[in-house]
Amino acid sequence: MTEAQIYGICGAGLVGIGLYGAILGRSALRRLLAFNLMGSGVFLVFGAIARRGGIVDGTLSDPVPQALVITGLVVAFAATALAVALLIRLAAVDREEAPPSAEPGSADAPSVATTPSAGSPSAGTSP
Amino acid sequence: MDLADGFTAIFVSLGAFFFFAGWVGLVRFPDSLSRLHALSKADNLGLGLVIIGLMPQASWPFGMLKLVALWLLGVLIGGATAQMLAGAIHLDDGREPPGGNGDFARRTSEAGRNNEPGAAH
Amino acid sequence: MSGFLLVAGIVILVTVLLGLVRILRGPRDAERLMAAQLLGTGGVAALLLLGSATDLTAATDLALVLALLAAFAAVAFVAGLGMAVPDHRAGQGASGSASRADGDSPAGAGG
Amino acid sequence: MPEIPLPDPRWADLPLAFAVLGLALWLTLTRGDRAAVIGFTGYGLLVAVAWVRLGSVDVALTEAALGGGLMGVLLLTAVARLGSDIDQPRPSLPGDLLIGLLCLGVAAGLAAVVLGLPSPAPSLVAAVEDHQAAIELGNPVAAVLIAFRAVDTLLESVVLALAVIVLWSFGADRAWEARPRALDFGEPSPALVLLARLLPPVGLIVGVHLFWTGADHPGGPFQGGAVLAAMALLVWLARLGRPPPVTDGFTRLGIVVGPLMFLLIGLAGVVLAGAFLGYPDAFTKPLILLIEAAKTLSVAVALALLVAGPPALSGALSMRRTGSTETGAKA
Repeated sequence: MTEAQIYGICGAGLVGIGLYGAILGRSALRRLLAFNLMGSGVFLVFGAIARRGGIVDGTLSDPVPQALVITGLVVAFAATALAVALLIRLAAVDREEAPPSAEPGSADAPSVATTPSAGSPSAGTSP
Repeated sequence: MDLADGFTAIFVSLGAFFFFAGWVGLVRFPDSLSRLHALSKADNLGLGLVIIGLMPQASWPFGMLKLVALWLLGVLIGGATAQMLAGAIHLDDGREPPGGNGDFARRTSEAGRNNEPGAAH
Repeated sequence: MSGFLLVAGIVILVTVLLGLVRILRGPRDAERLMAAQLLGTGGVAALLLLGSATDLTAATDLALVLALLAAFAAVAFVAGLGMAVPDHRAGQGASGSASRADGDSPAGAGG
Repeated sequence: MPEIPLPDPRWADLPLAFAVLGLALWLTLTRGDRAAVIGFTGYGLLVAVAWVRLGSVDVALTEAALGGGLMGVLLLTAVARLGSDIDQPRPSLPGDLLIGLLCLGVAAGLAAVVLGLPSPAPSLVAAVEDHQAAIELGNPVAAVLIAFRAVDTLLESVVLALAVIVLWSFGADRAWEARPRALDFGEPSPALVLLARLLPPVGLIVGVHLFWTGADHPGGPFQGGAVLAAMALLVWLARLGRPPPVTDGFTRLGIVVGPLMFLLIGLAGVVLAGAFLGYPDAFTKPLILLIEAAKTLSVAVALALLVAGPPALSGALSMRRTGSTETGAKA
């Protein structure tokens, strides 16, 4: 096996793992991670193709796929940053709109008194 | 045999040994802080010795300059992050009952503590 | 000489790859970060050896970038934990995780 | 010392490939978001080394800077903010196994394609080498990025600017005049402050070096810009400085100067060189350097701002706690 084949198969495996994680991830953030895994798998397959092209002409690697991968990595990062910002915004909106009539946990009822003071430094019970 | 090559062989081997030692420590040591100690050995001695060993092979002046810069970076970053991680471990310890330091145990212990202020009230 | 350097590079690389066991086992996140840190340092050493053995001078530049940026995970990790500190001092016995606050909020509203 | 023969490189490749796959599988299946994100930063470092083995140091530099460095900051701060480090109970679908098998099938199919690629492989190496001398760049990847596929690169730098604009628009309306606060955590550790004082000068040199050396050796505006962005993030995390407010004119100029310079020189090419994005023969190298310098700046500013998040009011820092306080008070 050449290194192009080794990393090409590795990339193929990453696409499979990423696909699985993107469908069945435990949380939105994890699905985002899985999506990135999938992307880097595709890039690795492309890298394997670049390496094969380079060997033919006696260089290390074909520069055209390399350039495309660099462009892709930067765009993938920008997309991830946007997705993360959306997740954080979503979490904030969720908190604001948390239904005030949520099921009161009767066991937790005494904690009502401490909750408003949570922001003030005088909430004394040290851990 | 070249003197420079012998120098390189000795120091690079020593560096590789310290990476190995750091790995053994990271995996085998019983608690977090001693594992951090093992990591610092690999960070400082392992990388440092490899860099010293590679000095005779490097091009003058920029190759050598980069190696020196790398070593300085390694020492600075390794030291600072070890300090930060040790702080994080202490913070972790401060709110965690001894023995239960697994992910699951921590979550359950947090969930347990969640009610504490209320209960004390 | 380059044969020896390559062997040394491979030995170091495989050693730090075995350190991944610590990422898998944890149990603390700080320890997982240590394994990632070891991966960064070992990667730097392996790249230097590889670059020196095959006259790939650009490997030194990559090693510089790796050394410079491998620390950022630790920095962001600890800074993120810092979010927990004010809560902690306020006597909440707090952590960075929202599970606590989320648990608080409906209970508070319920009363 | 007896001369040691060159070892078979597969001794490095196979363990590395297995480690990459194993780490990916683990971080997909493990509990705990923070643990998975830490695994992902390690994964970025490993993939960077894999790219060196694939003979592509340019990509390895980009992957190390983005995947290993900036992505770690972005995701770890996101975990801290989301606080979603709890095990979300997911209903176990009966179709889980089926989905797993289908994903395995996709991977196997792709692997079969990789193994069955035509031989000899198609290659554009010769085409690049033929024209590389005309633009006076020693690094073939840089030549492709800046000249042969310049439209790609131009659009990509526009995408980066657009991404920042979209990110900013996620902020609340009343926060528009404010600064981004995604990196605004509690008191920084003293070690972090020390690091943030000593590292940026080094990072500045490395970043500019990567940009400058990119003409003839691996490196370039993306790699250099990413390192510069990381230094800005370090300063912001240590609270030695703050991200600029989104209404700041210089910041906005910094974001667009790269694409704008690229576009203007490209349009000038219509007149001077007879084609959009063509470079007149006499000024090829200086024009390319001008574009790349502007692009380095824009990439650095855009990447740093992408991690810094949308503008937010200072109250939003502890929105979680104030939120629960308000609901408590209302009750």
